[in-house]
Amino acid sequence: MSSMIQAVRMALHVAEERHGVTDIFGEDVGPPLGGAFTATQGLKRAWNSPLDERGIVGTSIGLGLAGCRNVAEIQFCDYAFNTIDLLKLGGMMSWASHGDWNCPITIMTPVGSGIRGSIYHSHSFDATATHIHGWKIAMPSNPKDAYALLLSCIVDPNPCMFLIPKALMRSRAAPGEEIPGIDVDDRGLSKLIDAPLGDRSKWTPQWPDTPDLFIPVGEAATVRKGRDLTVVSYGRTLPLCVKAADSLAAEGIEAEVIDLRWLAPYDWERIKESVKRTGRALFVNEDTEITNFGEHLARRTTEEFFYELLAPPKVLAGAAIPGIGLADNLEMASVPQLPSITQAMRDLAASKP
Amino acid sequence: MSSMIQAVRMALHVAEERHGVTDIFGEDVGPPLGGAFTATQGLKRAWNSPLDERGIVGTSIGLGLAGCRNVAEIQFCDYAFNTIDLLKLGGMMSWASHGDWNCPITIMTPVGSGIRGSIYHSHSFDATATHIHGWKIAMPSNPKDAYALLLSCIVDPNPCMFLIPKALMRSRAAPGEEIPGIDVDDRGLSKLIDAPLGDRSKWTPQWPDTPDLFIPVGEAATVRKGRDLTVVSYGRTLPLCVKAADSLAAEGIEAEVIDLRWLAPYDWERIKESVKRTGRALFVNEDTEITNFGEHLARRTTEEFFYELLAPPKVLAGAAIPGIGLADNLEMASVPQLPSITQAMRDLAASKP
Amino acid sequence: MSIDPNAPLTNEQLIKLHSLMVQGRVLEERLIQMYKQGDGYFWIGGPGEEAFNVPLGMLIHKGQGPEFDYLHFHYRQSATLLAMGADPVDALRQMKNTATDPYSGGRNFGGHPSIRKWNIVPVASTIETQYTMAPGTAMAQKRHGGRGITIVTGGDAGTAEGDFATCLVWSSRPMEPLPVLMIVTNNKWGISTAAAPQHGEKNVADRGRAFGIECKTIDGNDPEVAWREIASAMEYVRTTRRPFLLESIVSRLYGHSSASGANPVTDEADCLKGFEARLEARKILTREQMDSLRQKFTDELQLAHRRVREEPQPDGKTIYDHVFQTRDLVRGG
Amino acid sequence: MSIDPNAPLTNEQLIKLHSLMVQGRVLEERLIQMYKQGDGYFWIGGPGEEAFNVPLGMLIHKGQGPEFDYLHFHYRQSATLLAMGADPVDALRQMKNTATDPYSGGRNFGGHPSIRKWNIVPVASTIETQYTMAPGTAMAQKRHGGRGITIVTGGDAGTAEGDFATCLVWSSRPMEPLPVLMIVTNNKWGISTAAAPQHGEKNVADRGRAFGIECKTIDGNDPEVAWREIASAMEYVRTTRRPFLLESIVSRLYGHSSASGANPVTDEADCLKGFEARLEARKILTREQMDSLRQKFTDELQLAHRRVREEPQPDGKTIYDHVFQTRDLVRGG
Ligand SMILES: Cc1ncc(C[n+]2csc(CCOP(=O)(O)OP(=O)(O)O)c2C)c(N)n1
Ligand SMILES: Cc1ncc(C[n+]2csc(CCOP(=O)(O)OP(=O)(O)O)c2C)c(N)n1
Ligand SMILES: [Mg+2]
Ligand SMILES: [Mg+2]
Repeated sequence: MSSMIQAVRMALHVAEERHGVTDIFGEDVGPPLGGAFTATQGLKRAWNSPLDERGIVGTSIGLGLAGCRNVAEIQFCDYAFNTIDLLKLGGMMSWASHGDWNCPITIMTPVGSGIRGSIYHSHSFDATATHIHGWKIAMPSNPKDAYALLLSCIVDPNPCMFLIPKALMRSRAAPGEEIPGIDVDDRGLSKLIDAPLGDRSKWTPQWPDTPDLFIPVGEAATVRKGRDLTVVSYGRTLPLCVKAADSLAAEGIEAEVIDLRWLAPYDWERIKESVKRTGRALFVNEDTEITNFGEHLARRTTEEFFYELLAPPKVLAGAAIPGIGLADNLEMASVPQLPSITQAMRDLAASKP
Repeated sequence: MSSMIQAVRMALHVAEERHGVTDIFGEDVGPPLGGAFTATQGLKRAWNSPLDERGIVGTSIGLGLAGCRNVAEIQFCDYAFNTIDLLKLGGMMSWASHGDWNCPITIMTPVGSGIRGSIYHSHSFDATATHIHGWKIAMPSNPKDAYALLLSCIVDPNPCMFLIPKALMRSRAAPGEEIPGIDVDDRGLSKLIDAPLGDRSKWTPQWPDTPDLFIPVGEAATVRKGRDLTVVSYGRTLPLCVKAADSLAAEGIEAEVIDLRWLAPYDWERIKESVKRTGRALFVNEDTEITNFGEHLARRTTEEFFYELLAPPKVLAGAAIPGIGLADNLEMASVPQLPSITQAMRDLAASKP
Repeated sequence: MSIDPNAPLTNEQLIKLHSLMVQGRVLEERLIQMYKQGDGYFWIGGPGEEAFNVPLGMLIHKGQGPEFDYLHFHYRQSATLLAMGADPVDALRQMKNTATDPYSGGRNFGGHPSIRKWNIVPVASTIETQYTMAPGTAMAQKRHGGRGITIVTGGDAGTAEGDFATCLVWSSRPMEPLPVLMIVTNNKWGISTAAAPQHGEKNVADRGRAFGIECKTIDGNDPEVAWREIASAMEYVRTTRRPFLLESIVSRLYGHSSASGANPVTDEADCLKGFEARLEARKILTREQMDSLRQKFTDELQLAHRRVREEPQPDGKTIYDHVFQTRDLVRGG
Repeated sequence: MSIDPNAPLTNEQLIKLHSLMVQGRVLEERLIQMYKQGDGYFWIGGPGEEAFNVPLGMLIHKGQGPEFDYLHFHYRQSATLLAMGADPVDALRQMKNTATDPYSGGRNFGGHPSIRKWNIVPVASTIETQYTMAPGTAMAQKRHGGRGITIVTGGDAGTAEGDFATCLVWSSRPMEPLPVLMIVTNNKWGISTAAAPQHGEKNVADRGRAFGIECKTIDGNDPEVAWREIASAMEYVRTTRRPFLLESIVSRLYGHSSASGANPVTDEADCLKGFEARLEARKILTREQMDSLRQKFTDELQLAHRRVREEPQPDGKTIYDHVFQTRDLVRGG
C-alpha cells in the first residue's frame, strides 16, 4: 500500500515521463533532499529554487506561459501568503486576456495541522484558495486520489492548486484502493522508490509501472452511503468523518460522507442530491471559521433548499485565532478532531424539525 | 457637509495633533500629492514611502512595536495581496507572544468598485481581511462614521484595518450627520482643507476644530427600522440598501437596515435581535461570493436561529470571477447594484414559509 | 540574424524610427483626448519614452514560442507595440473598452495589451510583478536554445518592490543564468514621488553589479543611443544567454496618468523635438515633411477614434467567459 | 557608553566569552536531546554560531524602548540571548511548550523568543519577514536620538526573498537613512540547498554597495574577529545613524534542524574547538577548567530538563487568550 507521499511522487514521475512536465521545483525539491516530505525524491526534472516564494510562483507562471507544464512547490502553504497577488494574476491570465492565453501550471503545497507544526507550519489554505478565482483546486484524502488528482491537475490547461494534507502524508491506501501496477508490499515499494538515508548521489529509483489515473475536474466521491445526514469534507478531516460515521452506525445513525476532492470547481450536484435526501448537512474542514469555504457551501445549501432541510446546516471548522499553538492541548482545541466531529454529527442527526 | 475623504483627512489631523500619531505614510501620501484620493493632504506627519507594500506594512509594524502609533496606507487594497503574511504576523504579535507585545497600528486602504477601476483597482478586501485574525476591521458608509471609526482604530492598542469604499470617497454627510465643529458650507470647507491645484508648497490647511468622536469597537448601527426583513451591509452597498428599503416602503415592505461598520469584531447581538424579530435576513457586500464574509454571517444566522427564520438567509455578493472588467456593463454585472439589491429584498420579503 | 549595434543607422532606418516615434506620440495624444472627451475611464501611457520604446520594438525578435522574444511589459509600451507592427486602433479599442478590444475584450485599462502571437504576456497593473515571471519564460528559452530572449520592462520607483530583486536573484544563479534583458525606464518619478529622496542607489542599474549582471545606464532620450545600447544589450543576452540590466533615463511628458491630469509638462526634455532638430540639421527630413507626417497620423487616428466610439460595448452576461480554458493554447503554439 | 572595537579583549572578557559560548553549545545540545527524547516536537537553533552570536549578545545595548537596541532575530539566536542574560531554562520551556514558557506560553517552536523588556520582538518562522519590520523600529530610534540601533539577523538563503532588498531600500533612503545593523549569518546552506549554485553574488554583503551601505564579510568562527567587527559596525551605526550590512561566515554543526535529523556534522569548522585551542595556547584557560565548565553547564541543564518536564502544559481553553490586547503595552513602556 503506497503512502500518500509515495503516491504524489509516483504521479510526478508519470507526469514527467508521459505528460511533458518540464520542471518540478521549489525550495529543497531537488537533490539531495527531494522535498521536505520526500515528495520529489528521484525525479528527473526536480530542482532546487532560491528561497523565494514570489520567485517560485512567478517563475512557474512564466514557464507556463512559455508552454512548459510545470509543478512548483511551496514548502508549506504557510509560506504562500506573500504570493496571493501572484496567484490572483496566475488565475486571471486567461480571463484578463479574454481567452488569449492559458497557464498550464500546478502549485503543490502541504496544508493543515496534525504534525505539531506550531504557528507557521499548520495553516490551512482552502479558505484563501477558494477565494482566488480562476484556479482549479484539488485536495486528496487518500493515496490513490492524491495520485489521480495530481495527474488531473497537471494535464489540465489551467492553473491548478494541489493541497496535500500534512497529516495524511504517511497514511496508506486502504485495501482495494491501491494504485494499480504496484505488485510489491510496503517494504518492497519503499526499497524501490524511497531514497536511502545518507548519500543518495548514486541512488536511482525503480519506478513501478503505474497507469494514468484521472479524476474528472469537479467530481467528488461518496465514500459512505447513509440516510440520516450528509457530511461534506476533504483532506485531513475526511477520514475522521468516515471513522465517526462508522462509529455512529452503532447508535443507529447512518451518515453519508462525501469527499469533495475538488474544491474548485466543486461537485454541487452530488451535495444537492445527498442533502435533499438526508435533509441534514454538516460541512467539516479545519481552516478558521470566519470567512471559511464550508460557510460558502452551507449558505448555498440553505439558500437553495431551505424548505427541504430537517435541521440547520452546520459548519465545523477551526477556531478563529491567529495560528495553531504548538502544545498538544492547543492544537487539539484549535481544529476539529474525532470527538468533536462525532459529536457534531450526533447532534445534527438528533436535532428535530 | 464634509465628504468622506475630507472626514478621513480631518480624523488624521486630529490623530496627529491629539492622539500621538507619529507617522502617516505610504505611496504618494506625503507632499506634494497628499494621497491618490487626497486623504492625507496638509498633514504634518505624512510622508512618501518607497513603492513597496511589503516595506510599508513591515515598517508600520516595526514603528508600532517601537510604540509609535501610525497610520500606513496601501494605495489600493488590490496592492495589499502581496502582504498577507505580514498582515497575519501583525495580527498575531500579541497572541504569539502570549500577551507580551501589542502593535498599535492602522492600515488604511481604499476598497471596492464604483470608479471604473478595472481589474486591479476594484477589488474588495473584506473577505480576505476577516479571515486574518487578530485585526480589528472597520469600514464606513458615511463621512461621520469614517471620521469616528478611523479615530477609534487609531486609539486602539491593536492592529486595525480601515477600509474606505472608493465609491463613497466623495459622498457627503446627510443633513444632521455632519461632524461637529464644521461651521462652513461645502465650498468653505474645501477652501480650508483641500489643497489648491498646482503649486502647494506654500499652502497650509486651516483645520476646523472638530472633536474626538469614537464608535465603540464592534458596534453596528441600525440605520433604518423595519419589520419585514433585516438587511446587513457595509461600505458601498450600504446606502444602496437604504435606498432600496426606502423605495420598497411604497410596496408595503419595511426593511430594517444594519450598517455593520465593524467587520471584526462584529455586532452579533444587533443582528440577532433584528433577525429574530423579522425572520428574514439578507447580507449584502461586493466581495466575490465564494468564501465571503457575508456567507459567514449567513451560516451563523442559520445555525443559531434556523427555527425562527421565515425564509432562508440570503447573501448578495460579487460574482466569483478573477476581477472586475472595465466596461460599464461588465462592472455593473459583477457587483451588486441598486436594482439587484432591491430585487433581492423584494424576493426575500415575498418568500413564504 | 544578428544586428551590429555599432553600425550607424541608415537614413532609411532613421526615417522609420522617426515615423514610429511620431506615430507613437500622436497615438498617446489621441488616447489622452479620448479620456478627456469621456471615451475612456483612465489613461496611462508612454509619451516621452518613444526614443527608447521605438528602437526596442524595432529590435525585438517577434513571434510566438520560445525561439522568439518573450515580452513582460508594463503600461508605457504603446510605442514599442507600434514599432512591432501593432494596429494603433487596437489601443483605441482598449481605451474605449469595446467588445472589439483584442487585448482584453474591454476588461482591462488602456495600455494593458496581451498578444500571444507575439509573446506579449498580459500586462498587469500590479507594479513589478512582471519581474517575477520573466525568469520562467527565460528558462524555457535557455533550454530551447536559439536566440530568443526574455525582455521585462518597468519603472524606477517600482524597483523598490522585492520583485525586482527576485529577478536579479533568479536570473543570475550560477546553476542556470538566464537570458533576460531587464529594462528600467527611469523617469525619476513614481506618480507624485520624486526619486531622489527615495533611492540610495546612484543608478538603479548598479544593483546588478553584486550579482555579476552586466548593467548600464543610458540616455533614453536619444534614439540613436537607445538603438545602439539596446541592440548591444540584446546581442549580449542572445549570445551569452546571461542577463543584462539596462536602465534608460526617460521623460514623462504628460504626468503619471489621467489620475494626475494628463496635461503636458514643460520642464522635461522632449525626445521627439531633439531628434527632429537633428534630422533637420542632418537634412534627412524637412520640417514640412515631419509636420505633414504628424498631420497624417493625427487625421488617421481622429477618424479611427470616431469609428471606435461606435463599436459595441461588451455584454454584462460575458463576465464569466474565459475564467477557464478548455484547450492548451500555449503548448504546441 | 561607547566601545573601542580595536581594543584587544581582556582575559576576563575572553573567559566570559568562552563561558557563554560553552553554555550556548551545551544549551543547544540539551535542546536536541529533549527533542530526541520526545520532550519537544521540533528543534532549531544555532550550534556553530556561538563565536558570532555571543559577542553580538554581549555588545547589544539591552533594555526597553527606543534608547535601547531593537532586536529582530531569527531562530538561531539562543547564544545571543544567553549572552544578554536570558535564563537558559526558558529555552527549555519553549522547547517543551509548557504553560510556563515565557516567550509564547507553549504556542511557538523553541528558538522563537519574545522579550519585550529587552526589545526582542516576537521571532517568527517566516524567513526574512523580520527585515521588513526593522526599518520601523529604526525610524523610531532615529527620531528619538541617542545611540539605540536596530539589529536584524537572518540566514544566507533567506536573502533571496524580496524582503532583504526591502530592508536595503528602506534603510538607505537619502531622505532618512536608518540606524539598522543588518546581519546575515552565512552558513552556505538553506536546509538542503547549497548556496553556491543559487547565489550570483560573490558575497551577500556586496548587495549593500549599490545603496551606499557600508558592508563587510567576516569570519564568524573567530570570536575575537567577530567582537571587533560587530563592535565596529555597531559603533558606525550608533554614531552615524546609517545602516551597515554585516555578513558573517558561520558553521552549521547539527544540520538545519530536527527535520534533518539534528545530528552532528564533521565537515564544518567548530568555532568552540578553535577558540579553546587558542585559549589553551595563550594559557588563559586549561583543558581541565574548560572541561569542568562544560560539565557544570551540562549538569545544570540536565537537572533543568527534568524540572521542565514536570511543568504544566497549557490548557486547550486558553487558545483565544491575547488575540487582542486591552492595554497599550509598547507605548509608555
Ligand atoms: C503593486 C502596486 N503598487 C502600487 C501601484 C499604484 N501605482 C501605479 S503606477 C505607480 C508608480 C510607478 O512608478 P514607476 O515604477 O517609477 O513607473 P512610472 O509610472 O514612473 O513609469 C504606482 C505607485 C500599483 N499599480 N501596483
Ligand atoms: C517564508 C519562508 N519560506 C520557507 C521557509 C522554510 N524554511 C525554514 S528555514 C529555511 C532555510 C533558511 O536558510 P537560511 O536563510 O540560509 O538560514 P539558515 O537556516 O541556514 O540559518 C527554509 C526554506 C520558511 N520558514 N519561511
Ligand atoms: Mg518612474
Ligand atoms: Mg543558511
